[in-house]
Amino acid sequence: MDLSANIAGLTLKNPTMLASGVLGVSRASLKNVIGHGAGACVIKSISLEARAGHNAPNIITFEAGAINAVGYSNPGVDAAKEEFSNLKELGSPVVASIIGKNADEFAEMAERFLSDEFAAVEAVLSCPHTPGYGTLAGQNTPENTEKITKAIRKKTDLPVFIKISPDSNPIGEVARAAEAGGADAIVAVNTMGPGMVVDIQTGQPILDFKMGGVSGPALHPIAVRCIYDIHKATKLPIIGCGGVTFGKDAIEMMMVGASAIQIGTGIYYRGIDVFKKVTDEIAEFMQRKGYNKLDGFIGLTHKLEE
Amino acid sequence: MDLSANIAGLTLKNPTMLASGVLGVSRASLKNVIGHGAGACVIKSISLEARAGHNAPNIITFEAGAINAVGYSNPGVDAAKEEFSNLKELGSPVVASIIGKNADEFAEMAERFLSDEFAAVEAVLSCPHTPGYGTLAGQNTPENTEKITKAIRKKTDLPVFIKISPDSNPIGEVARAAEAGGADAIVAVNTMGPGMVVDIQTGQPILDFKMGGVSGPALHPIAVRCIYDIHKATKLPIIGCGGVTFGKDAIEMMMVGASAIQIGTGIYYRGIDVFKKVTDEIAEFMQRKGYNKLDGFIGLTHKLEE
Amino acid sequence: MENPIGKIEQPISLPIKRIVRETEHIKTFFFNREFGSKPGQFMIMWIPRVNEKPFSIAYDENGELGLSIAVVGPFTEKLFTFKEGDLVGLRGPYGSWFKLKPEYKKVLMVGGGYGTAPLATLAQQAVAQGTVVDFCRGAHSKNLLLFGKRLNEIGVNKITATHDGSEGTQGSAVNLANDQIDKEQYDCVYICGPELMEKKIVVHCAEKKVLCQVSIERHMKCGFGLCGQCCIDGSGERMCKEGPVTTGEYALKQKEFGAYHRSKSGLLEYFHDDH
Amino acid sequence: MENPIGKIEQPISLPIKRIVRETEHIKTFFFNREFGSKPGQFMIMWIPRVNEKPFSIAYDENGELGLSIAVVGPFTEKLFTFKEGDLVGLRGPYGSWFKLKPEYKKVLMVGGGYGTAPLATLAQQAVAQGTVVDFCRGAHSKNLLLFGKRLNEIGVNKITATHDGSEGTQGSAVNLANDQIDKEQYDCVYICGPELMEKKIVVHCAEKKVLCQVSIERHMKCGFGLCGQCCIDGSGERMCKEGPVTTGEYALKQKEFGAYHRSKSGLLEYFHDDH
Ligand SMILES: Cc1cc2nc3c(=O)[nH]c(=O)nc-3n(C[C@H](O)[C@H](O)[C@H](O)COP(=O)(O)OP(=O)(O)OC[C@H]3O[C@@H](n4cnc5c(N)ncnc54)[C@H](O)[C@@H]3O)c2cc1C
Ligand SMILES: Cc1cc2nc3c(=O)[nH]c(=O)nc-3n(C[C@H](O)[C@H](O)[C@H](O)COP(=O)(O)OP(=O)(O)OC[C@H]3O[C@@H](n4cnc5c(N)ncnc54)[C@H](O)[C@@H]3O)c2cc1C
Ligand SMILES: Cc1cc2nc3c(=O)[nH]c(=O)nc-3n(C[C@H](O)[C@H](O)[C@H](O)COP(=O)(O)O)c2cc1C
Ligand SMILES: Cc1cc2nc3c(=O)[nH]c(=O)nc-3n(C[C@H](O)[C@H](O)[C@H](O)COP(=O)(O)O)c2cc1C
Ligand code: FES
Ligand code: FES
Repeated sequence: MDLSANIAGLTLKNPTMLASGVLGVSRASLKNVIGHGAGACVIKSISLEARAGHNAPNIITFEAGAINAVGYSNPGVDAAKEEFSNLKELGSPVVASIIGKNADEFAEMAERFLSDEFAAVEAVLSCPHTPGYGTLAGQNTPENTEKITKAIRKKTDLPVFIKISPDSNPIGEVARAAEAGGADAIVAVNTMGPGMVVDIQTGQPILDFKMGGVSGPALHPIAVRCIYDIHKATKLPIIGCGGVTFGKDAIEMMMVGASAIQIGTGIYYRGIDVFKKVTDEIAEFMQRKGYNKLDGFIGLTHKLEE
Repeated sequence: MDLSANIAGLTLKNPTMLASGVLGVSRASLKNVIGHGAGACVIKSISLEARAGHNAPNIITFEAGAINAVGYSNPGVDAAKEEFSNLKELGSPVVASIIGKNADEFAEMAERFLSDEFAAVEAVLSCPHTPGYGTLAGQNTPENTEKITKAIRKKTDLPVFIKISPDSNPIGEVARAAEAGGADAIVAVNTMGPGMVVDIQTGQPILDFKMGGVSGPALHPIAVRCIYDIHKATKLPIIGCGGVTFGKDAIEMMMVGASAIQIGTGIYYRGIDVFKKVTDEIAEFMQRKGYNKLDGFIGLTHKLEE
Repeated sequence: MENPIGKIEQPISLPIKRIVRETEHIKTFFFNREFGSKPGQFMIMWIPRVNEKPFSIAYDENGELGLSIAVVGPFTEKLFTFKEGDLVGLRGPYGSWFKLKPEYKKVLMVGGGYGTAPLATLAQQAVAQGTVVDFCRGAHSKNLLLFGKRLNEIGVNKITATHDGSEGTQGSAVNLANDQIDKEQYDCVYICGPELMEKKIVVHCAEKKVLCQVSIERHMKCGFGLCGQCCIDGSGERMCKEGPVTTGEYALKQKEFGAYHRSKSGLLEYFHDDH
Repeated sequence: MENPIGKIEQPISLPIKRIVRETEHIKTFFFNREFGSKPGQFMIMWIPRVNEKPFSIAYDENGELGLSIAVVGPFTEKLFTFKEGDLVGLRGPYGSWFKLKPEYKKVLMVGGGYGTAPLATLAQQAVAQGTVVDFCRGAHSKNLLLFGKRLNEIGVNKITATHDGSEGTQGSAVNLANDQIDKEQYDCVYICGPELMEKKIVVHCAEKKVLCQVSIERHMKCGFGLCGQCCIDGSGERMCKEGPVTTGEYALKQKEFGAYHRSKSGLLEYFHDDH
């Protein structure tokens, strides 16, 4: 059985990827995640300057998922460039993740940070809880999406992935704007919301930033619908992200059009070997259904409509 | 201990209300819900003509909540007017819920349907899964919100509640538009998304409409943040709605500014007496903390910021 | 606090294992799975891009679920084109069930059409605990009678009425059942069939002060107790949760029992006596 | 498939029950609740609108949790203004713990600063199972030594070093501990304190082929195993999950152990020998 996934020229030994911002803060942590079965890794998002991020609590979990407001803590482009070296030795492709306050910053990030250490670059236009970035800076509109994508496209030959917000509306237009800007794939989706949890003993919002992006099971059906809509709107390959905990969640995303999937919060629920577990569950499903490769069911939901 | 809630002139014996579209299809079902402790009820939304709604599956539940695409099935204004009579006998206030394709239809609904049987009217501008209505018809923009609110305001003396979408962005502006249009309260929020769940055995989306609005625990932290934002933006009273399952969920909403709360999906998790259970849990909390009335903690989160 | 969150109810796609034609209009569909249901409960069956509909459980034993289904409209017509191996979605069991007490010596069951199915399982349990079961069935003619062989195997006393006299007494099941109630001493009467038939027997039981239980079918959109479409005028209770099986006493207090039900949109539809 | 979803981790707001001043810079905060932790595990404490920080568990018995906390910066300064009855949020326990085997005859524990706290609980368990415990503490002077009374009650052999000689041997705990390791036969050495101290003892144990366990503190933002801030160069493993307590053998394989750690932003900060 062939479990390999293809996205925009990348070949992954299996379709599970580490989502940005979860664990991937250092080369060593990527190696550890790859050792637990990840077909590829996205590093934690990097900005020009070092950022301490929001104070803690940065993450809480609730009945239906997790809420985080890490606030893009990262050591800045220069330290990160040192940190993320010799990545080819790690055994699975590593994707850079970059953020910027505007198209120029994204371009500068691409220029200063990217090298062929990385298999691709993911540009994040969609964080719902960091002032100056993502949806709080309006980066999720079709216009800004196209503009930022173009700016990055000019500065790199790596495949460019645009990571979009589930709160983009209509999401198909945002995906088409990325396509128009020269993107090679869409990552759908970032966290949604933001959401807020209040400690009723004190009346205080628990996250220090008060609100944060919602991930995990709560996000999953919305991510599936986003992928479904994006697949209708563009021909770009899609990397699904949002609430993948079990193999079935990954399979759903592939059926509505994803070529590969990312996992973040799933690590909380199933451990760091969630990559291996999800891959095994996909393999079991394929065995039972008689599929030899992922293409057998990628996009199936759309084919059934024809 | 005084558990009574006040919103826009209505007095409720407790702050729990039945959310629209759940159970409230007939006078008898309202009576049953009130018998299980609801401080008030909102009827299922009514349109001019009878609507059969979408085919089933209309509702599914998933790890983190429920997803529905009922499609506003209702018997139409004339049959509904007959159905919902002698409501004053029911022991708790009953709120009408109306939908329309545009401001004129909302006005016509208000004119033909409303009477002093009802304690208030809730106008729904926010369904994410019924073509021609709600967010699919753009009713959740500030402009349309103000226009529709004004149209209804002209036709009725009842308090007007505007029910808005968690996907409104920025939600404070939508609330302010409702205020400008003459609304007496905001109901925050309707379902989010839409979301989609696919049956991996067949590749088919389970809901017949394929996608539907997400409610329950998944929605709760987003609803809390929406209430928090609306409270900052307007002085209108707020009725919280979205994922109230336990007393703590209701208390959170009140701390960020809600004067009362609605429950829909909570009935699935805790039974039809969820109204009594949640009220009891609020009372327990007040006892422990020494609050005599809801006002002791309504808006507390904002007060702590001063 | 208990933590009820996390419950997931979605149809499970299962292949049809076996199809048995029972009568001209009724087939029983079997699946390779047991659901641990009680007689009178129902499943909800999904055919993707068609609809999702409730059906009483006819068999739930030996690793198999069986649903006896009459073809009446778009959903059931589609289902009747399905072959063994085709997938349908199933969720359940839902609702209340027929209650049988160990001390019952003799009971009457009255089944009309596919209503015979859940009663057959109930009869099986009754016979197993030593209760004598008179089982009354009615149909237009012999070839439309359901579960003859199954009921023989269970060991009930079959009492049959056909309109054309091709088997048993000529006439209606209602008259036959009510005669039985007059003649015999029943600890309980169980009724499942067309609502007007049910009502006449329930009324008769009430007059004769005989306990009875009845299944009340209402339009169901969810089975979760949320949509409210199955709420009955009177108590306002949900026939997918507090029903479908109720006591006769309860049924008679419901103003719409035997009078009308609600359509998909909620409009009232009155029952017509076409017997 | 197991269903792990639905796990909720949020701080629980609890009033401070009692505050005990241990030394000039260290107070122990007690709460009316037991958490069922193991020695070496930690809690995360939340002060609303200030921050959330990890602290080892000093006491978790008789219905009480106790955390011994040194004042070093904004969070701990704020906490030191708190009185009995003030609310703080707590979640945990998190992380790995010190492992004690029933067959251990004699062990050495080496605590520096608040690192003495988790080892005291471990010592209690060791003594209870009949293991002899030599407990080595070091500080600048007598009045900065932690848990003298507690350790006496537990019944360990206290071995003390102070830089000014005001109690025990004059000098550092490192030298004292390493001398003990040379002199005595220990089944295991447990070390918890400043990382450079830890490293020197772990290296000595390795040279002498004595088993040891050590607690490695890294910047922690979540304790859930998600943020990655606590991942250590070498294995890349998470010190909030696979750590903080590891074997000495493991620690020595981690390139950053005793060399550097990562700040809140992820920038490297090197340890400086200021002893
Ligand atoms: C608790 C319960 C148990 C049932 N058990 C059986 C059974 O064992 N065997 C069987 O053949 N049928 C059973 N039914 C009826 C079955 O649900 C309908 O025959 C079926 O839904 C018809 O669908 P259709 O599209 O083929 O026909 P349609 O043309 O859609 O409907 C025909 C008639 O079926 C009824 N019906 C339609 N949709 C529903 C619905 N969603 N819920 C309830 N009734 C509906 C209405 O009375 C309608 O007039 C049961 C119904 C209920 C509520
Ligand atoms: C597993 C573990 C157990 C600990 N046990 C104890 C204990 O029992 N008693 C005690 O007094 N302290 C303990 N600490 C250290 C404690 O977390 C810090 O002293 C505290 O976070 C300081 O916060 P501050 O705002 O007062 O000072 P800051 O000025 O913010 O920090 C002072 C120093 O504390 C450390 N620190 C700060 N934030 C963190 C963080 N989020 N995670 C880890 N280290 C941090 C850094 O080395 C920093 O230089 C432990 C740390 C870890 C990781
Ligand atoms: C703790 C945490 C930190 C995150 N940080 C980032 C980030 O730096 N950059 C980014 O693009 N996404 C970030 N995300 C979003 C995830 O990459 C992912 O899009 C989201 O969590 C949904 O996937 P999941 O449900 O599998 O977690 C973060 C998520 C979490 C939970
Ligand atoms: C089955 C179902 C039907 C609904 N129908 C309506 C409706 O007709 N009108 C409306 O305003 N909201 C409708 N809603 C939305 C609810 O009123 C409520 O806003 C939402 O479910 C969030 O609350 P909850 O999490 O407590 O369910 C419906 C929700 C559900 C689950
Ligand atoms: S079928 Fe929906 S409440 Fe009964
Ligand atoms: S503290 Fe976040 S992963 Fe360890």
